[in-house]
Amino acid sequence: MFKKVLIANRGEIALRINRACHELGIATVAIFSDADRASLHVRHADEAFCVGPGPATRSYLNIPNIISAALISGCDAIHPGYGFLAENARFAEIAADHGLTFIGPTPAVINAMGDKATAKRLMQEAGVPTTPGSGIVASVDEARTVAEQIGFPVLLKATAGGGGKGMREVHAPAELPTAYATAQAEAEASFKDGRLYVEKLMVNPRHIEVQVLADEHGGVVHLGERDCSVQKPSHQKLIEEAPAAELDPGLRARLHHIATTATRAVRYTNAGTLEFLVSGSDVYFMEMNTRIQVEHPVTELIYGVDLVKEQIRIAAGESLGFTQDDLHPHGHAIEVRVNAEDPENNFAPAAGTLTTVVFPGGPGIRVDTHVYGGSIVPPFYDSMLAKIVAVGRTRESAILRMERALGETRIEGVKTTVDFCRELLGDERFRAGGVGVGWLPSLLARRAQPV
Amino acid sequence: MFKKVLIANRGEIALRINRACHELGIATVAIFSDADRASLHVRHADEAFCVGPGPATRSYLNIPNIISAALISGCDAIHPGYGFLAENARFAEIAADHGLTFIGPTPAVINAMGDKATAKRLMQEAGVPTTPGSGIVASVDEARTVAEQIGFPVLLKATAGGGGKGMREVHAPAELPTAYATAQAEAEASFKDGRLYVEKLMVNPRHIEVQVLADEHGGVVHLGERDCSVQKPSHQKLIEEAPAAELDPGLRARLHHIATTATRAVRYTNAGTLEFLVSGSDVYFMEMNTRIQVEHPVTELIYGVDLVKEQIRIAAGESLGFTQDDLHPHGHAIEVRVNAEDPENNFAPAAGTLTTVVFPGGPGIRVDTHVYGGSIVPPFYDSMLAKIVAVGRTRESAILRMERALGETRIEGVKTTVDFCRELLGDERFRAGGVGVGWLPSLLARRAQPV
Amino acid sequence: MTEDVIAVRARALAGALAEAGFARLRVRDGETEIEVRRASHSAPVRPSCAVPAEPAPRPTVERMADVISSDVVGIVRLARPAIVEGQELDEDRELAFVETLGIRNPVRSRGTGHVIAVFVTEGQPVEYGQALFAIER
Amino acid sequence: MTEDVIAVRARALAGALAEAGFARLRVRDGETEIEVRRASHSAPVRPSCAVPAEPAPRPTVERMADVISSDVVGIVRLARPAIVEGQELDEDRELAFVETLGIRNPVRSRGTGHVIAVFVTEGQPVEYGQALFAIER
Repeated sequence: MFKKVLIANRGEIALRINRACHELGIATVAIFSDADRASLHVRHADEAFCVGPGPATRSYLNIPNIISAALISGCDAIHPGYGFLAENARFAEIAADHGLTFIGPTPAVINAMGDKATAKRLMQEAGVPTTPGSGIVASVDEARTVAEQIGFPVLLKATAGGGGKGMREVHAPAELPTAYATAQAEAEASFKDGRLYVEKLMVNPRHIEVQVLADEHGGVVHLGERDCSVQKPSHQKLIEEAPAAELDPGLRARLHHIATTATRAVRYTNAGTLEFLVSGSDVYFMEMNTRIQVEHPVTELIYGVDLVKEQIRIAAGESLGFTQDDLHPHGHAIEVRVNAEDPENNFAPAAGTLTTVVFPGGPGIRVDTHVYGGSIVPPFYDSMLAKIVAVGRTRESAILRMERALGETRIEGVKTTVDFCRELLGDERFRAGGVGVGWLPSLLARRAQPV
Repeated sequence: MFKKVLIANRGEIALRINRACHELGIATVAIFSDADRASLHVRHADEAFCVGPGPATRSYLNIPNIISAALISGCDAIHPGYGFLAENARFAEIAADHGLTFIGPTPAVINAMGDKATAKRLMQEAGVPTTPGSGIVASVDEARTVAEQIGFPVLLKATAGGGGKGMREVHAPAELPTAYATAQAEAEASFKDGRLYVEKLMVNPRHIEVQVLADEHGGVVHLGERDCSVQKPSHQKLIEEAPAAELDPGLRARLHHIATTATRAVRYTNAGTLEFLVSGSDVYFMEMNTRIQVEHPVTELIYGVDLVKEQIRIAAGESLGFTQDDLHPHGHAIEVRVNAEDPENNFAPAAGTLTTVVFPGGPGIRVDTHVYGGSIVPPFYDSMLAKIVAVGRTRESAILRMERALGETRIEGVKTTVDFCRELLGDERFRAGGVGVGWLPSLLARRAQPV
Repeated sequence: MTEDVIAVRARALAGALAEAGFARLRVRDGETEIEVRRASHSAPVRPSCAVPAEPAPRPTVERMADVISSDVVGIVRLARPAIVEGQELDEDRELAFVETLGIRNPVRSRGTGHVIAVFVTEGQPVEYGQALFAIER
Repeated sequence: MTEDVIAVRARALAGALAEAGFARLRVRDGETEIEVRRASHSAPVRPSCAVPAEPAPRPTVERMADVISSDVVGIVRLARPAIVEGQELDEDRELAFVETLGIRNPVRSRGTGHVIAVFVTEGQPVEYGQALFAIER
């Protein structure tokens, strides 16, 4: 097992990794930017290095400073968390070159899955159903040909994409040229890679993903699915749950089977997530995330497995301590993302000082956060302040528990998504279960209309 | 089911009950003293009534004001929590006289179990093994006769006692007169009942208790045992866990069997706890607590049952929704009491303003508390600020998790038991499991000796 | 009362003060007396300071009142005829009683004075410490 | 830099200030400059106050210094011969370099001056923003 791990991240996930390390008896090294000097992720680590000023490109994405901090402090491994350098194969390679174990899959797999077109091809080869569409298209004309072939509406997607960036819906041929230009420009700006591909746009599908764990000795298990269909118009997830509600048992079993098959086919190791679009009885592979996900706690709560500890154990060469038969979910879990943003104003991110912070507690509640009363929300990063997770015996009891937990939550100083999410939980359609990704955007659109 | 419940308590347990009610869709009415105006238990309730000034005798023990608040606000039930009026049969009777359901057992059972000598007799009749000793003794001479018969050391105990009050260890005949006088005076002052009985004093036994639930239709289940042997010299519990470590499986099964048998024998209803002293393979009934216990969360975490919700359901006349066969514990849970007291100074209670409050979070951690940054700790009540509970797959993983959780905890403004408990968790003897109630006092005595 | 408790009582009292619209309110609770004084709006906020300060500006109208508050939780039953604002009390008398579980808890004026505020109405539920009347002495 | 960031930088700078034992320290970071001034120990703590105050007492010795801090995370390699406290710099020169993954990141004096503090030793690991030298201009 590792002696000391550098945590190449910030915020709640850095704290989450710190917890897993400490519970495994591993020392930790935090990195931080000038803007995060007072964050809890710095306070709780055994050592901490400032790696740059506020902007992420100069700090949390500063590979030389991060690797240097790991070497100076005598680390033997790096955990990248999610975002930042988590899916950067080059970072994983540089770490390896300096004798540091990267806690995640191999650079080759990261690369293959990170390139959406390659990932799709590999999945097709493994017999995984994928959305009808093209490989990389070289021009608007080529995009039009593909679109007409599979039929409008289509989705233009950046092959290097993620987080909804470099993605455009195209409902008619006339919209193509503008959509192509803006998606390409956005992809170029965000990922320095403007290549696009075309996919069939599903109408209001569900976003369902399957968590997998794979060790270096051929052990592969799934830990069930998560439903992440409650997404903002920007495609960012807001509420997630496990298991998916109102899902046909046959379809559920098929998703699990596809996930483990695909994991084996690409010789995947460590924790990963296969994202699918589900529409009626159709299942289409969307992408594979080669890292821990924000929403991993809902899976942890119903399976009783600590996914971050498993990541570390796998990276240290250990075999999974369990087989598929040992894994049984209990109950239902739901997560709400508490973001510093204004739901009344297109979720515009907010920065400032948190004057009051009271999180919920009691039975069945888990809170993952790096903020506290008096802490500063810098303007540079993701707006997530906390994840509140509720577990109950049934979906209904988990939702009721989450409602009371959000009612207890008090965050003052910046606008947050707390009250908005509490309202969503009370919505009849949400309560029935199984909403699609179009549910929240259309609800917001209806609200925005004058009465 | 009830429409509105008055919560006749304060602090974390009031909040705990508030949570259960809200998750069941029941409105809540809090009561508070002048000193608790800003407590979270007041803020989260749907309505709140000030029932008196700071001292508990004039507020949380003020039966007319509490019942009046329940009637004015249209409540149909009262939950007493623990402490204060929780085991006051008269209060339960007055509530019933005013048409309010008391969430707990019947007044007759509260009375019987509250009188230690009666409880012991009833248990003996039910075939439950009890500590060798007397019924009520009328004088020092009678106490001496009994003591000589069962052999020193003995324990003098107030029949109305609880919380270590009115209790004296007597190691030799010469100590008897003083011990008798002080125990009697203390019992008289604390409970207005100076009657004492004599019991064999076990040397360093374990304190193991069994949680039971019983409905009004004959349904009785146990939810395993808790080990509460880590007690301060004042006999107050400090660290509790479930299940008990290093306990012979046969002995465990016997404890569970005795508990359910006794519960049936006394026609007990609602949640209750049977406390036992365990020494080697000997088991002796100590007392039955006819209420929810402080340490109930360790049971909840390993059984996945919400005990407070079950209390409410039972009081509403529902049948238990499960049988013994449905109940299976998973993993190991441990609770640490965060008290505002100074472990370096005989646990002297501290009052004041909490300048900084940061509680732990993340996987496997539950926090039950009513305090927050800036809140005031009044001098009038129990010094408990919070309960931190950790659950893991094994005892070792739960302890490691608790160690990291206590490391994350930061409470400034008053002295607390956080660091002290963290030290205890690291003790080799504690780590081995199965310490007796004498362990902590003797560890403290060794420390106090000059080197 | 401890200092903490005095602070919370004072805060509660300040609410009644604002409602009643005068300058000073006083409440007695057993051995302790709390007086809350409202700063005039025209007075500048002055931090305590080493240099000698000018005398603090005073509000234009200064009135001094005793607040009679409830000792119990119950329902207010006003005296008949009801005490009204502006009324002069030329002797100590019962202003109302608060009914708690059928028991009559009298509320007395504790001497003579001028009734400047009646905070409650007939049949209103009140909690412990809730302001019932304000009497200028 | 945002105001928040300036605040945290200023706080870090204040640490170096106390260590170096003089009155003012200044740090430049791209377009922004932060100056931290230490109050003299003899000066009484004075809340801001409406009455005109006497002139604020000033520290006996006032010195003004530029702090040269590290731009990278790495190991300090001092110039040879090593720069020492009290040394005069009559030209812009390299004071040290910070080695990061085998790359040499030079640390220059940014002009002439009097070296009043060397905060680091040969081979010491430093983080981003860590004070290396203070130079009086």
